[in-house]
Formats: sequence, structure tokens, C-alpha cells
Amino acid sequence: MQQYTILLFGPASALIGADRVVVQCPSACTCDELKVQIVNANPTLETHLQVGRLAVNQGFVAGDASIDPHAEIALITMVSGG
Amino acid sequence: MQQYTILLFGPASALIGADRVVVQCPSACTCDELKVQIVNANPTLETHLQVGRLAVNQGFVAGDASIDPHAEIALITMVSGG
Amino acid sequence: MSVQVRLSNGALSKVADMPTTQGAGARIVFDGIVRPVEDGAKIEGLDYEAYRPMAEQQLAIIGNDLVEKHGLLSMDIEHSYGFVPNFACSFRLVIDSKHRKEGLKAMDEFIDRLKVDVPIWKRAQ
Amino acid sequence: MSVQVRLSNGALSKVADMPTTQGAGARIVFDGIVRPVEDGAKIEGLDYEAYRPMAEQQLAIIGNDLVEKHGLLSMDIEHSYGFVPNFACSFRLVIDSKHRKEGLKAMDEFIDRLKVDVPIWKRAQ
Repeated sequence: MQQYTILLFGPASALIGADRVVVQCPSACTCDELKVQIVNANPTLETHLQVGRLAVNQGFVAGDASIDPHAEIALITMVSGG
Repeated sequence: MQQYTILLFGPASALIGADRVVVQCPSACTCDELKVQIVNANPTLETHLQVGRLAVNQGFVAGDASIDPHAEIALITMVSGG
Repeated sequence: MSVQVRLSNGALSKVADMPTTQGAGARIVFDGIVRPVEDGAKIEGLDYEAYRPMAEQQLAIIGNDLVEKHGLLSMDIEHSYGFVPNFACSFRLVIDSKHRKEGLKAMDEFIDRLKVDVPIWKRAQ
Repeated sequence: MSVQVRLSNGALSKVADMPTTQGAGARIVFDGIVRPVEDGAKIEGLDYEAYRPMAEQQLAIIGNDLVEKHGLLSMDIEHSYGFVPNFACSFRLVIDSKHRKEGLKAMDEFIDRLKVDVPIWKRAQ
């Protein structure tokens, strides 16, 4: 099992009441696979994950990119700066 | 005869070496007719009048507008502000 | 909705700290800067000749048109006459609007119209 | 060609008197202002939460993209994090360019991308 820690911000963080979630994957997984695991473990985040993207080491990544469990992973839900 | 005084600015004024020209018209005339008279009296201004417009009392006027000889008349050649 | 117009002798001073208009979500400031080269030749600056009363009127006409067209909150317009040295500001436009889109559009249109309808002429010095 | 990025705690102070970049014919400054009403409700201001290292990187990526795409001379980008009260400035973009057209276009595009790709979230207070 691989363990991933995903940083949360803004509305997603407020919804969960935490600044991160931790999920398990059977093996090293892709961005899209990790999103599924996050929803499985935290169903209330589903709508945020539909519009949200994952960032790895502070950059956006493609859905099929495989993700290092030791990377800094963040869920970037719909932003509202400016 | 009607006498018209036309204020000049910028390149047109530099070309003539004066800040105004005075032209005569047989009778009260329109904007377009006055432009013809200005060129007749000052052939060097021809290119400036082709692209230029007349202003009457500090506003642009249509070509067929008749012009009061006592109005403040100005030749507005191609401008270059900004 | 207010439109302010000023013609000023020489370079425009730094933008004043005007409070933004009530309701504004965006302030956009455009500074037109004198460049040290004109038509390939080095210059000291630009000398602006203005037909002043008409220039003020035309600036106000354009400003009021665009404030109405785009639903802007305010516009402050300032243009130099006389000599403006290189690197100094000769034209400033300040637009307050609810959102940025209409402010940016109005700014672009304003400058297009300035360069056609406002009786000001520059000459390299 | 330079791009500067800063995230600052609280309201942004008034624009500094940065000299314009050599060769600039236009400086355009955009200020994003906090409005006292959000979704119909009166507020005190906005609290901005930023994923700071990524926000800085994204702002720089967008800035560099647009400087190259439009041939801009420089871009200075500042965004608040933390609480910004009503009527204060939470975002400022300063673009120096040879001419206005590319500067205005880049400013519009920058803000479009800011509102999609920069991890900053606001919350009414």
C-alpha cells in the first residue's frame, strides 16, 4: 500500500475541517486514480474533485501522470483570487 | 463677399508660418466650400485639407453645414496626441 | 458617473491618490510615456501643441460617451501641452469600473478616439 | 524583459513610483478593489487564502508566458493574502510595453488566467 497526503485549501478545507487528507492506494497511482481514492475516502469532496485539479510539487499535472507518494500534493479546487 | 478666418495648428501652422489664414467667399458658404477656398488661397495646404476637418466653435461639423463667418473656425489636420 | 478633464503644462505629475469611486471593483490607470526615439532619431522630448478649448471639449465628449456606453463609474483624463521630456508622462487616463472587462475595453476605445478626434499635435524636440 | 511577483499580507499599499522600463511608451496599472457587497450581502472585506509557493509560481508562469507572447517590456504582479478590507486593493498588475495595444491585451489575458490557475481563494468576512 502507498500512502498519499493531499493538501486542502479554501472551501475544500473548510468542508472537511482539516488542511489535508491522507488516502491509501494499492500501488503507486496516477493523478486520476488518486482523485478517485480521495472521493472514496471523503465523499463530501466529490463536487470539489469534479472541478478541481491536483497539483504535484506546486505545479498542475496531467490526469495520467503517475504521482510520487513523497511529492507535495495539493487539491486545487475552483479558485477565486483577484 | 464674406471673410472667414481659419485658425491653424501643428504641421499646417508650421507650413504656412502663421497661426491663421483669411479667405474670402462670394457668399456664406458650407464647410466643404470653405475648404475649397482655403486650398485655392493656400495651395500648400492641399494635403492637409484632404485629411483635415474643419471645426466650428470648437466642434466638428458636417461637410454640408453652412458656416457663420463670425464663428471660431479651425482647421484640424491629422492629430497626434497621446 | 463623473468625467474629469484637465490639460496641464508640461509633464504630468505622478498619479494622485484619488480614492476609488464607490462601487468600483477595478481601477485601471494608463500612462502614455514619451520615448527617447521618434522616427528613428534620438530626441529630447515632445512638444505638444493643443487647440485647448476644443481639446478639452473633445476629451469630455469621448469620456462621457464611453462612460455611458460601458457603464463606467468614473473617468479622469489628463493630457499635457507644451514640452514633455523623454520618459515623462504626457497622457493619463484613470478609469474606475465595477469589473475589469468594461474598463479595459473603454480604455482601448478612448485612446483610439484620442488619436483621431482630439486636436493635439506633437513635435519632436 | 522582467517579471516580478510578490504575495503580500493584507491590503496592498499605494503603487510605488517605479521608474518605467527603458523603451516603454505605455504603462498600464490595474488595481483590483474589494467591494463592500458580495453575493448581495454587506461584508467587511475579503479574507484571501493562498497556497503561497504555488501561487507565486503560477503568477510567474502566467507573467512570463504573456511577456513573451506579447513582447512586453516588464510586468510587476502583486496579490494579497490574509484580510483585505472593503475599498482596499488586493491585486495589482503593472505592465510596461512599447505600445498600449499589447499591454491592454496582456492585462485582460492575465486576469482571465489568474481566475483559473492561481491557487488563491477568497472568503467574505
